Amino acid sequence: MSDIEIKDNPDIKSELQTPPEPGYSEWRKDENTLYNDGLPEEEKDWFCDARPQKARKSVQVIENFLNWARSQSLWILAFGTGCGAIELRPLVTSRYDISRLGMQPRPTPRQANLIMIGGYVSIKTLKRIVRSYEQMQGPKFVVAVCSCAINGGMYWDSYNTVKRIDEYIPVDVYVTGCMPRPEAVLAGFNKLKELIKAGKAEGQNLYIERFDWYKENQKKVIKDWNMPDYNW
Amino acid sequence: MNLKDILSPLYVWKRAFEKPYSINTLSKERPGAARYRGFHKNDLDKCIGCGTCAEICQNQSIEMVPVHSAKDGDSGLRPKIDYGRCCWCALCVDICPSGSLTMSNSYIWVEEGLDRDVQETYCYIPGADQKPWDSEELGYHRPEGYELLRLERVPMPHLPAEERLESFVEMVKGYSRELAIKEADRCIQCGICTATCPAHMNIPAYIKAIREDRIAEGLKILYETNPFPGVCGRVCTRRCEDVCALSHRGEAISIRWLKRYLTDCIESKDYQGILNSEVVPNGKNIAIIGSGPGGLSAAYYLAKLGYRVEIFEKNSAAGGMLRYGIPEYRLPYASLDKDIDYILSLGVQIHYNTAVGKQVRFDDIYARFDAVFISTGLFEPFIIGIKGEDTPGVISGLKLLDDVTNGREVRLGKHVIVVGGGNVAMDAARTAKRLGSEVTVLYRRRLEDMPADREEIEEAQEEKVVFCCQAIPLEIESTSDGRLAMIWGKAEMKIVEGAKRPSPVLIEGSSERLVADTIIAAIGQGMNFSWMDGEAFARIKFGKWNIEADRWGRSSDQKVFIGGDMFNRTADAISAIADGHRSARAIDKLFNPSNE
Amino acid sequence: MQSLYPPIVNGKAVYDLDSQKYIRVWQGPQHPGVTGNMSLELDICGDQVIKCNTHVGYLHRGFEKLMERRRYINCFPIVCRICVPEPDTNEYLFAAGMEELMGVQIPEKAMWLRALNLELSRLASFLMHLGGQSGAFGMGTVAQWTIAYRDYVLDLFEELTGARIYHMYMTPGGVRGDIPEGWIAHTHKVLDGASKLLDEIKHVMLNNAIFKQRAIGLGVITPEMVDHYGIVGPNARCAGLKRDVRKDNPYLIYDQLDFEVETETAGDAYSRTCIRWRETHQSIDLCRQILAKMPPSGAVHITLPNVLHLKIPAGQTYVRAESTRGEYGYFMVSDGSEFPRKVTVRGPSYSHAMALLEDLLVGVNIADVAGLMVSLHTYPPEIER
Amino acid sequence: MNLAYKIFWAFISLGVVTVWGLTLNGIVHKIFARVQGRLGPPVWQPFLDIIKNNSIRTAISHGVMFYLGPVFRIAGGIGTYMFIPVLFGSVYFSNFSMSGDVLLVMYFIFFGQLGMALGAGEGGHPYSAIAVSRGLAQMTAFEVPFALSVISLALQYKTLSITEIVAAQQGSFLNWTLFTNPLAVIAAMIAMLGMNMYNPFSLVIAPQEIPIGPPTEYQASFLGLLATNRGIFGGAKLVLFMNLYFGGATNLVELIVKTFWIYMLSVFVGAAYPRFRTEDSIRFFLKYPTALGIISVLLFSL
Amino acid sequence: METLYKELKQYFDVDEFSVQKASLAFLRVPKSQLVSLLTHMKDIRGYTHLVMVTCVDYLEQDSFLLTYLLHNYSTHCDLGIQVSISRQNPVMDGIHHLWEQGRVYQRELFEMFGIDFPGSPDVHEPMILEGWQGPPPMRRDFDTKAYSEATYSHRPRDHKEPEEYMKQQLYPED
Repeated sequence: MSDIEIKDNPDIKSELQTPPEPGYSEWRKDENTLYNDGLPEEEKDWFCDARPQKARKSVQVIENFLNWARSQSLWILAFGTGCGAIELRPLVTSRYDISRLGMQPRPTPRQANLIMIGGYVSIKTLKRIVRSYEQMQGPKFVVAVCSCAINGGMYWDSYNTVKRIDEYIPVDVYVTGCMPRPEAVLAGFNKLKELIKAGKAEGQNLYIERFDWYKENQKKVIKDWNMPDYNW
Repeated sequence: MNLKDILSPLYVWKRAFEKPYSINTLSKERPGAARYRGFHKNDLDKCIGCGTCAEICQNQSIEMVPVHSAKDGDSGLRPKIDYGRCCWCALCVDICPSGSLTMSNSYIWVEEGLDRDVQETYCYIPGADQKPWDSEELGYHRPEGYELLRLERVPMPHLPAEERLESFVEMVKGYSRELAIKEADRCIQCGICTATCPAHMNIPAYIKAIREDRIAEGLKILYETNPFPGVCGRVCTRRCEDVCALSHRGEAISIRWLKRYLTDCIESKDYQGILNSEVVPNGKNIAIIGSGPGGLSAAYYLAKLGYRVEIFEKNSAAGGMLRYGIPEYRLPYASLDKDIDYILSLGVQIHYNTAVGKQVRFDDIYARFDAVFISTGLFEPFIIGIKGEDTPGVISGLKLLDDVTNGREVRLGKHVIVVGGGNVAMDAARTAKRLGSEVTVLYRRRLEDMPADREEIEEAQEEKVVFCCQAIPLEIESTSDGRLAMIWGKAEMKIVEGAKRPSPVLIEGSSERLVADTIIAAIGQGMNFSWMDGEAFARIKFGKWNIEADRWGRSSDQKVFIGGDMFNRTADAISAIADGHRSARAIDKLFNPSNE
Repeated sequence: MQSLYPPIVNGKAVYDLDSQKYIRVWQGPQHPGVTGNMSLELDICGDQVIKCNTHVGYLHRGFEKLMERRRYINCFPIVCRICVPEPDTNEYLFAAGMEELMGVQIPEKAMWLRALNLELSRLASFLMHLGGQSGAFGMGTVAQWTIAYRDYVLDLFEELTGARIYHMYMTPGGVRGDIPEGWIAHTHKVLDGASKLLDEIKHVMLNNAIFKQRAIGLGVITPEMVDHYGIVGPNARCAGLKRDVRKDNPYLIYDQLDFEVETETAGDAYSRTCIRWRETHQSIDLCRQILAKMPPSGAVHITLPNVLHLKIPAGQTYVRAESTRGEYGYFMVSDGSEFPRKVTVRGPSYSHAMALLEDLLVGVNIADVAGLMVSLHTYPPEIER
Repeated sequence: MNLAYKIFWAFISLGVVTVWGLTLNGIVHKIFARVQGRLGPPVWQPFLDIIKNNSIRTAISHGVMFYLGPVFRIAGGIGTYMFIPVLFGSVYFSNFSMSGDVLLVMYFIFFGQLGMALGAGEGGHPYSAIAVSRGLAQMTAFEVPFALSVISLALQYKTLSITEIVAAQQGSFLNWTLFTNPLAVIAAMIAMLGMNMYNPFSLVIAPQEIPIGPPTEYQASFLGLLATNRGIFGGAKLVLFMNLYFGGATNLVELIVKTFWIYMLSVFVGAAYPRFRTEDSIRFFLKYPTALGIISVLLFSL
Repeated sequence: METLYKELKQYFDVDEFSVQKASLAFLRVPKSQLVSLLTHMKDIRGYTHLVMVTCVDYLEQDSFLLTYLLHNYSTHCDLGIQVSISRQNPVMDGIHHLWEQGRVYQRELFEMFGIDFPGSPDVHEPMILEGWQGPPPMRRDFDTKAYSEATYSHRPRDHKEPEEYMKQQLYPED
């Protein structure tokens, strides 16, 4: 949908390009170690406390080729987080058949590159989304469908759903609709492919750049943080 | 496990040789169904910015944002839709009073999210922001006949035409409680009417009060901006109803009748208790010339602010045009008196039969009082300006109404011609009809151009008043049997460059003749400047046709304020009331500059 | 197999979960084998489930709270979100409850259209279920067919109501609009195709040796369990009980339709699949009957008093309808104001997925967990709402 | 031919078979898709997946054994392949076949699985552990009829060398084991269904029950290795079956046609049935195919 | 239904009987008699199906009104048995021994309203909410909008009421 123009907001861009100042919160010991505050003392050893590192890119030519390959083989994490999941089923089955695009649902986050946020995200689900997202191997992409993921949707006044998912994980592509028709979701996937090919879908590194900000937001709403700060 | 069960599943292979279910959506998306609820479209010209869509949206996904500047009947706001909230329920389309909001059947809108904040993404003003689906024909429109609002007015009980011709009894019966609540229930509380009302009455608030059966509170709301609710509930020109959001597809709320219902519900003796107008005198004296709606309204608000008010009225009763210009079947004197009595009960002093310039000099008043509010109204009828107009038997509409009010005997004869098409002409015609005459109305333009209320014209037609339009009076002559003959010519409507509406041009040579006993000229009224002399007036600047004044009614002399028909051009009661109120505040500001 | 028979304390088996003999695995919420976004906490011994806790609440949005602060008309768009795959029952029940409390009667044609809508949504939901059931046992082929075919039913909805999933068609006071031109012919075509598909499914799924081997005897519901667990709908009917709200407490125009309540006696996953397969046929038949008997013209809605400040007289009521999973109910309390005092939604999955599933799963092979869970036909969003 | 030359050609043929194995995977996906009423992914999708998997930037390892799992697996695949003569009579495509190589091949089939099991167990995910135990149990079960079938062949042809077995089947298609020893072929083909992990024997990797099975924790290049192995191992298995039961191939076209149809058997069954539970499939393998295998062994030993 | 009420009246302190429609009636019972009435209805009267248990918060009267809706499959009638309990000390006897799904309802009621059911299995386990720290959310004194606005970020909203806007534009001084 290139014919839809959205005004560039210079303020926001500059804010995104400069990573937020690392204001060390109480849950971080120093720059390179995570405190894993939510875990009981005896479990802390079980989990990695190293900060995630930005992934390196290869030479541009190779990277372009790899990006093309990535865009041709997107594996979706089969995690129906909300209403939107109902349109994922027609998509992966015969009628819309996104396997034609090289996409397929994958039951384990380890092997998936793409997580589809299907609309509203309750706090309980957000916790699982964060875990799943962090377990996915980069480059990883997030497609948020339904209006609820953009600005709370019809649950704008609900006590149990987050309103803007981009404060908790970086979102590459949004598709609005309630429910978006499968074609709209498909258009979202196609857009994502374009972005990947253009090398713009670097949500993985953005997440690491703004790790503190994301963690702060996540911990603000997930009140019982009983998992490590980064779920390797 | 029998053999059949083992072989039967191999039936799946049949499908391999059939047409696949898959559709080719990869290259081109499938259009949504004809009724598909896709992205919104808005016809900006039809939209009036009433905000009902925002009101019914449970997601707060619609916000009203300025697109134009506000004007009468159009707030200038337009809905901006946040697709981060919208749930495509289309209630906004269903309820849209003007029918401007629709949906296209487009449904694809994809945005990238990483390098931009989604703050503004997915927000747009349908119609104002160009979108690919603006020209989409298909999509959800409100199904025919499906309404979330009641578009038909609750009918007002009327006296039948035959019955009302027999007397001057008020013809409109008024709403009962059930009917009033039902009618008030139709209101969508948009508040467009408030801006249009010259007095800016808080119409949605008092309609809400009626709906919730809080009569006393409703009355309080009325008196905040209008001390003549009983009168306005009957004879207001109700421009609010012209702009009512519901009037775009249906019938406007009967705002006037609802106002009347409120005042009818409460007896005058209860007014004091409900309105609880404690007056703390502040020692300043204000003179008001003329006790019409403008004067009395100013008097009311000034009195409430603690001023001592004296009114100089040339007639023997207060009310001005309300009393002398509106026939009783429209505005019973009892109702008028109810409002006036309450105003006077606040301690307003009124000098009847005291014409300024005759019984009392303006200079004296000017010297004695701290401020003067002039609202004498327009009581000089215009003349038609044709030959024979001074023949006896040609009277003005105002005189007829005045005579009837004062109980003087009026003889009109069998046949009456009324010249003019305004409200006074209608009043005169219908009064004449009630006095037993056959009435013909001559009007220069077409019926639809008549400045009189539509309702009045219809009622006059019901009462069998004959309308003769596009008729230009040429001459009046006496006939041999002592009657009058009106010679008039046919007019055709020509559009003149620069004019707002087509003007009538006489068709050369056409000439018709109509014989009547009385001819009533009701083509408008003008001001009478004859009493304005003296030193005080010498200091006041006059404009082309009036005393020069700003919108607060302040003349060039800071002590002198004007209002009412002589100040505004609309010449109706509600404008006069608004002037009175506005000037009262201006006067108050003069003495208490800090009271803002 | 000593470990399978642990000591029993207070009538409950006590497992020493720290004894390294057991593994605790979670199925869900991110797992293709659970129906929607919920999870099962399974303690397994070898391949056998010895304890199951269902965890719900991943989809909790607090509908009942949100409805307390929304006007009646504004509740109407959100109720359908309570159950994603079959939203129409919610729409109907909310509208019906409102109409009952207000004491208004909707036009006859609207009743037929509502019934038609309900049956079509049952059809769509059953198709999805049948696919899910075969998919849960690993046979993706049928799942692909039925979910693709369900899409054709959704196309019908789109043409009739303007949306695929959340139709928002049954407004309080009737339905939104009449049938568009050409829709009935299209519907007949889709229904015919669905019958044909069902016959194919019978060949490849119900007559499938391995499907039978796995489904027969899995998760048996006995007639005694039905009331004890509050089991309704096909899950109760598979135990031989003739319970169908459409027959027992007929609503809309169901008393004018000709159908029989389908029952089975075995009570296992296979009989539940059969019953649903037959009920899908029944839905197709009912749709055809409705199309044949429906009055061709007439009003489809009434105009309510201004919906922006609609008040409903104080009162309370319970309305129910038969969804694909059984009795669906709305308990509505009005205090005479513009907002509902309380709306409680009784989703059939509530008792099925919580109390019943937890007990049925004990002793089941872990490979059958998905199949058993799907065979109960639960939709998580209506549990936690 | 000297050894270096032999190794060179062995790797050329390894490449050919890998490409063919992966293409066959793509074709099979396409065919499955048609049965399911859809168009399916492109035929070259498996290659793209492998490139994608190898281009993943981060890869979580759970220790040395975890890392070695896919290595063992691919070693098993290559090992299997290296001892199977690909084209009968071809100098170049004969790999390192030698006498008794059937046993070596069967050993390698097992080897990869075991290595994988070790690695997957190291992953620490309970699903991996459960799936490993299931996978090994099922593998053991299908190895029984397969072994019996091979024994039957050995008895029939009095040799343990694949090349000789193929040679014995040359001449007319009626010389194929399929016609000379049908019982053993049926037993082996059923075992192959299990080996290929298509329905109804796919419980080990079933997403509905245990997501993805042993490779639950494997990602990135580990998964890429495993996927590559799917091509190598799959190809090797098909070539082995072709050699043992369907008369081998004398040229690449024949190889492609025969392996394709052998593979189609799995597809034909796989599209139509749900999965067996592990214990059911074990029971199944130990029942009908084992009986057939025993009968065929008995037939030829007596 | 009236006859049923009259008969029940002989054994239980039931009152506030109201018939909503032919197949649905509600009645009120004191807290202490609830479980025995439910047992009676289930075992003797054939009201074997527990449709649902729910609670209405009457903040003004400082009470919770619990409704146990029972269904009789032979007469196809529903009876809503309602019991009013104090809001200050919301404790109620459990019915999990009568109906298995009762424990789920009780868990939900504890979580959403804070009504305790001593002895009900897992009643204090979080069921739907996880890590919830506020008051039980379905209580009427919990304001979900305020909570949502305080906890989550929303897009700023710039809504103008037409009436206000027109006033500003057209007659700001008035």
